[in-house]
Amino acid sequence: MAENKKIIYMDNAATTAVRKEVLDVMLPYFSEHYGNPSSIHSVGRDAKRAVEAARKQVAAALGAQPQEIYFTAGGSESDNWAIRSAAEMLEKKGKHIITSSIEHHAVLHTCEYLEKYRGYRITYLPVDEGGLVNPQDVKNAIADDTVLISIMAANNEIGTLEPIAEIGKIAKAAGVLFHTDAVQAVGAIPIDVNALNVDLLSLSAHKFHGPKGVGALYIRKGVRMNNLIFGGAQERNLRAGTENLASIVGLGKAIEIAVAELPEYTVKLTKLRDELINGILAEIPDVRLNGDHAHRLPGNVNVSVRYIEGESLLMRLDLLGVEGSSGSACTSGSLDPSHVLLAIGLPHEIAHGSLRLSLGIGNTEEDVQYVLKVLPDVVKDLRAMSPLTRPACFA
Amino acid sequence: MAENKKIIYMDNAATTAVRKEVLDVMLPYFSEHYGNPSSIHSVGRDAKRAVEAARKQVAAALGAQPQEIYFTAGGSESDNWAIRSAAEMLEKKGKHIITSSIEHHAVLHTCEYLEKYRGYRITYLPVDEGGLVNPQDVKNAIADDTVLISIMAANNEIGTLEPIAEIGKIAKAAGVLFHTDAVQAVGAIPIDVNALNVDLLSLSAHKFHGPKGVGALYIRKGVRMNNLIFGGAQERNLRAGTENLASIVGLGKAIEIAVAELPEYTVKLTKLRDELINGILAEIPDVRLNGDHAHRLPGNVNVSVRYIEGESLLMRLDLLGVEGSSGSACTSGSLDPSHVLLAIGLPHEIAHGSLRLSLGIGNTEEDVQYVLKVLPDVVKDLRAMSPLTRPACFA
Amino acid sequence: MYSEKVMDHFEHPRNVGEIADASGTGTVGNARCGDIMKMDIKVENNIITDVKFKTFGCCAAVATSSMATEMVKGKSVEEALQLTNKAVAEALDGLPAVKIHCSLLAEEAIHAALEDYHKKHPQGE
Amino acid sequence: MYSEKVMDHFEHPRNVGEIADASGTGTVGNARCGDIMKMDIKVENNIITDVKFKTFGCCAAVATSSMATEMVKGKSVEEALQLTNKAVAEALDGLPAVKIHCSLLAEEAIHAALEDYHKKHPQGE
Ligand SMILES: Cc1ncc(COP(=O)(O)O)c(C=O)c1O
Ligand SMILES: Cc1ncc(COP(=O)(O)O)c(C=O)c1O
Repeated sequence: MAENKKIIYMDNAATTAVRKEVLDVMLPYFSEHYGNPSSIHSVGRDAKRAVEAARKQVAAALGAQPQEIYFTAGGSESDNWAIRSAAEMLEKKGKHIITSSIEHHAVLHTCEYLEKYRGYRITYLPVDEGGLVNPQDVKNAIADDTVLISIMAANNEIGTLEPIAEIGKIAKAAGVLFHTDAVQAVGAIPIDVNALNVDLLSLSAHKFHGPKGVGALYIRKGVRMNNLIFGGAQERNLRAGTENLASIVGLGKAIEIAVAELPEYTVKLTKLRDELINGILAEIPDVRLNGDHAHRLPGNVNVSVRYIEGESLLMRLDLLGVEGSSGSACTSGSLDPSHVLLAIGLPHEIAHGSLRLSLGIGNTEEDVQYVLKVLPDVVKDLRAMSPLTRPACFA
Repeated sequence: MAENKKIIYMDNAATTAVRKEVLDVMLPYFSEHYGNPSSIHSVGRDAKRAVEAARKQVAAALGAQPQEIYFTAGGSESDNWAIRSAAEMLEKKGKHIITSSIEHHAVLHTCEYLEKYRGYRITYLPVDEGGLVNPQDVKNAIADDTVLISIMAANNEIGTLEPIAEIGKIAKAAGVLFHTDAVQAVGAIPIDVNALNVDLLSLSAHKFHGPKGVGALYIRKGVRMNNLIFGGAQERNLRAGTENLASIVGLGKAIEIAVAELPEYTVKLTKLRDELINGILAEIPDVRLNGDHAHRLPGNVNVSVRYIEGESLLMRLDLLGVEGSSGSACTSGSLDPSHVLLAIGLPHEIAHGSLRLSLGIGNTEEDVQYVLKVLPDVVKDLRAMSPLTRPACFA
Repeated sequence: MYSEKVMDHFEHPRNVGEIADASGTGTVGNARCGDIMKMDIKVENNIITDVKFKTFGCCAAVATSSMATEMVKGKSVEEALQLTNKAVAEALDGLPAVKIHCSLLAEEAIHAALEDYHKKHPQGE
Repeated sequence: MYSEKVMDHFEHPRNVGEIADASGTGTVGNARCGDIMKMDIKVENNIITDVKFKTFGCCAAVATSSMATEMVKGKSVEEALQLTNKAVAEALDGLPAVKIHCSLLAEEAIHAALEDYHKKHPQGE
């Protein structure tokens, strides 16, 4: 169980390994071509060219124009920036924002800040038992003072793909800005900002085999923004700070590869995913699949295993070399389990027993078979230790 | 003049090359130990340990406690966060901030935002002809509603070291929070947050041979802060976003080395700096040194060369393989030259002709000699092309 | 984050199970909060001769349950009542700050089992 | 950021200097804004036979000065008056957006020199 055990990494929704091709293009930008892109001498111009080349790669991946891409320090910053700035620039029009109850905390906590400190009114739309937002609910929620709709493209916990295209159409017809947190979607499903009628889109490199700590915000031409970070004239004066050169280069390469490989990726991961889901449901009693099955990220498996607690489950798997994650309260240090699992209607006690296995390009058929081999025993073991039983627990 | 020319990089105040020892410790954190520090499985715990080790290195370098160090995406974010959040948390006490007229734009533009959008009153203290803030001015500016003093430790353009210890004492006596932008100071002069009575301190790794796009904010224990970036529970709930793992590891190593080498660095760079300054002043007529000579960063040379314009000067040097920077308007895309040079009293026409050569650990005696060899001719050449002459220009 | 002792007790929990003719049983916590601990004790001549637990909860909950059973086994009822969550956490070489609340359950479960024992055996047997 | 043509004219500016017996001289811009351009022209039989410039300014200012002198040399006064900043910028294979204002100075300097020539030579010589 110790030193040389094989690691089966199934936590790709948390973060991914930087791919070799990506690291290779990044390396020269640390110690050789290390210029500040704002410097006008040759060393600086080299760096500037690299940043602009990456901007083109990101734009191409999203069907956007290069000047609509702004580099940030990751998905959280992009979300914060989009929501705070869009809201601030439209304060005179109104102070109402529509979002969903299953957004990432980067969206939810920003909305809560605006609610608490800045007098905004936030509508948190409910979702159905699969985690889907109903576009009609979005439409109904739009009021005269609505300045922004923010609905994620794909949920990070249960993998549900939201009806972004429909919501985009509704937002456009109503003349309301539309932001989507596409941190889990980019590199996993096709994204075209124009087809989707998206005005603002957040992405983060480390979710598709780029480096951590770098992301981007797509800002449709014409959308007025303020800075979240003030200072130098970088990023067309809208996001200050010396550019994260090597990481930006890595982001460009990573998104280029991810989009190129998307068809292959989708087929491979969907197959592994469904094998894993079906295997778990077949082998283990009292397990439910969380998230919509039809509208689902290719790599996402999320199940609730009754009578046992998620952290214990994932730590047992960890001891066997299988790395997953859980919506259990105990993994977050709070007492409540994941807000997403509660929002799809799971009782607390079931939500606590959830397990997410998020597949990535590194996973194989053998990995899936291994998990299907060990998981039932782990569950049996933990259930034997559990004071809960079928009738007792779910009163 | 073309392909294989040697590059003499003297723009270390803009950014520095990542040192080999730093890149070496970063490398494993891209594709091998790539975990998300928030994941509780073994891959995540590995990552977490690396982040906490780096936090200790940063704390040790500043005389701080590890839990007082918060990682950010760089100097600009740290400055923005410190000022906006400190201000927001003390809004009930008052809305007055004291800063100086020679701060970095990350500080100035944040203050201007608070002034314009949030009803703050900002005092921009003047500086003397050397760029020094007078501590007495700080003291006099403190009012009942003063919530923050933000004065930089070292100026990025003219290298002036501000009397931070005195200002810290005054701030402490008055019970006002004290932030210092130490982006240029860390790794270049000794810094101890307790000796200096600093409550908040910004730093950025790429100024001392760490990677770009990562920095830290020191927040003294007990100082109440809000988030600039909301979301996950990273950085003790105060700065969301998956940690920039490899870069944080690099920051830790870079600051550790920089502080260890400080005595050696200081001696070496001060010598090179003074040789360069004295050589320039001796060889070229109508040149002035900008910034205080006695209180000056070891690596900073900043001169104004009359009758010629800075961008031309630095592009000529670039063609000869010497990389510097300028406070000329033309390097920033605005019409006004550097606000720092204007604040120390230079007329526009002289400020336009400024040249900054910022030395670093890579520079040698030969570099300095080379610059002293080529610079006089470049100046002569450009002056021959200039319509300005001694009497005509400075009316 | 967890000490080796915690992981050892998590991986190899001691005294898992139930006691058919328990002298006392305590159940604390609730599934809503993600932690339930049930403890059975067997008391003979005022000495806890056997103890078993079942736990629904995180690593820390499992490990503290396991450690607590080891710590009370062989003790007198009075000694067992002295057991604090702090002592359990210390015996495990510490717990992460966010997990301290789990160690409370172990203390509570033992107290609840002893209380149940006292209720059922008002005269001490 | 700068085209090769711009860098070529910056590194090897054409027609730098002054004309002792210039037919006309124009000086535009000011040092406060970081750009001054002075242009001397020699006109013979309505043809610009010689032109020299001096410039205080950035790369773009130097390159546009140099290019503009090349473009008007040998032209008639009327043709020279047609020279636009756009044509100068195009001849340099473009300029960065923030530098377009520099190319204005070249056009203005030529116009100023020609105006001076006209003032000094009301009858065309
Ligand atoms: C004094 C000072 N403050 C802040 C910054 C901003 O740091 P960064 O570019 O890492 O955001 C810089 C450098 O660019 C600086 O020199
Ligand atoms: C849906 C979603 N939004 C935002 C984020 C935040 O991205 P980052 O960690 O790069 O800041 C994440 C991942 O952490 C995510 O899954």
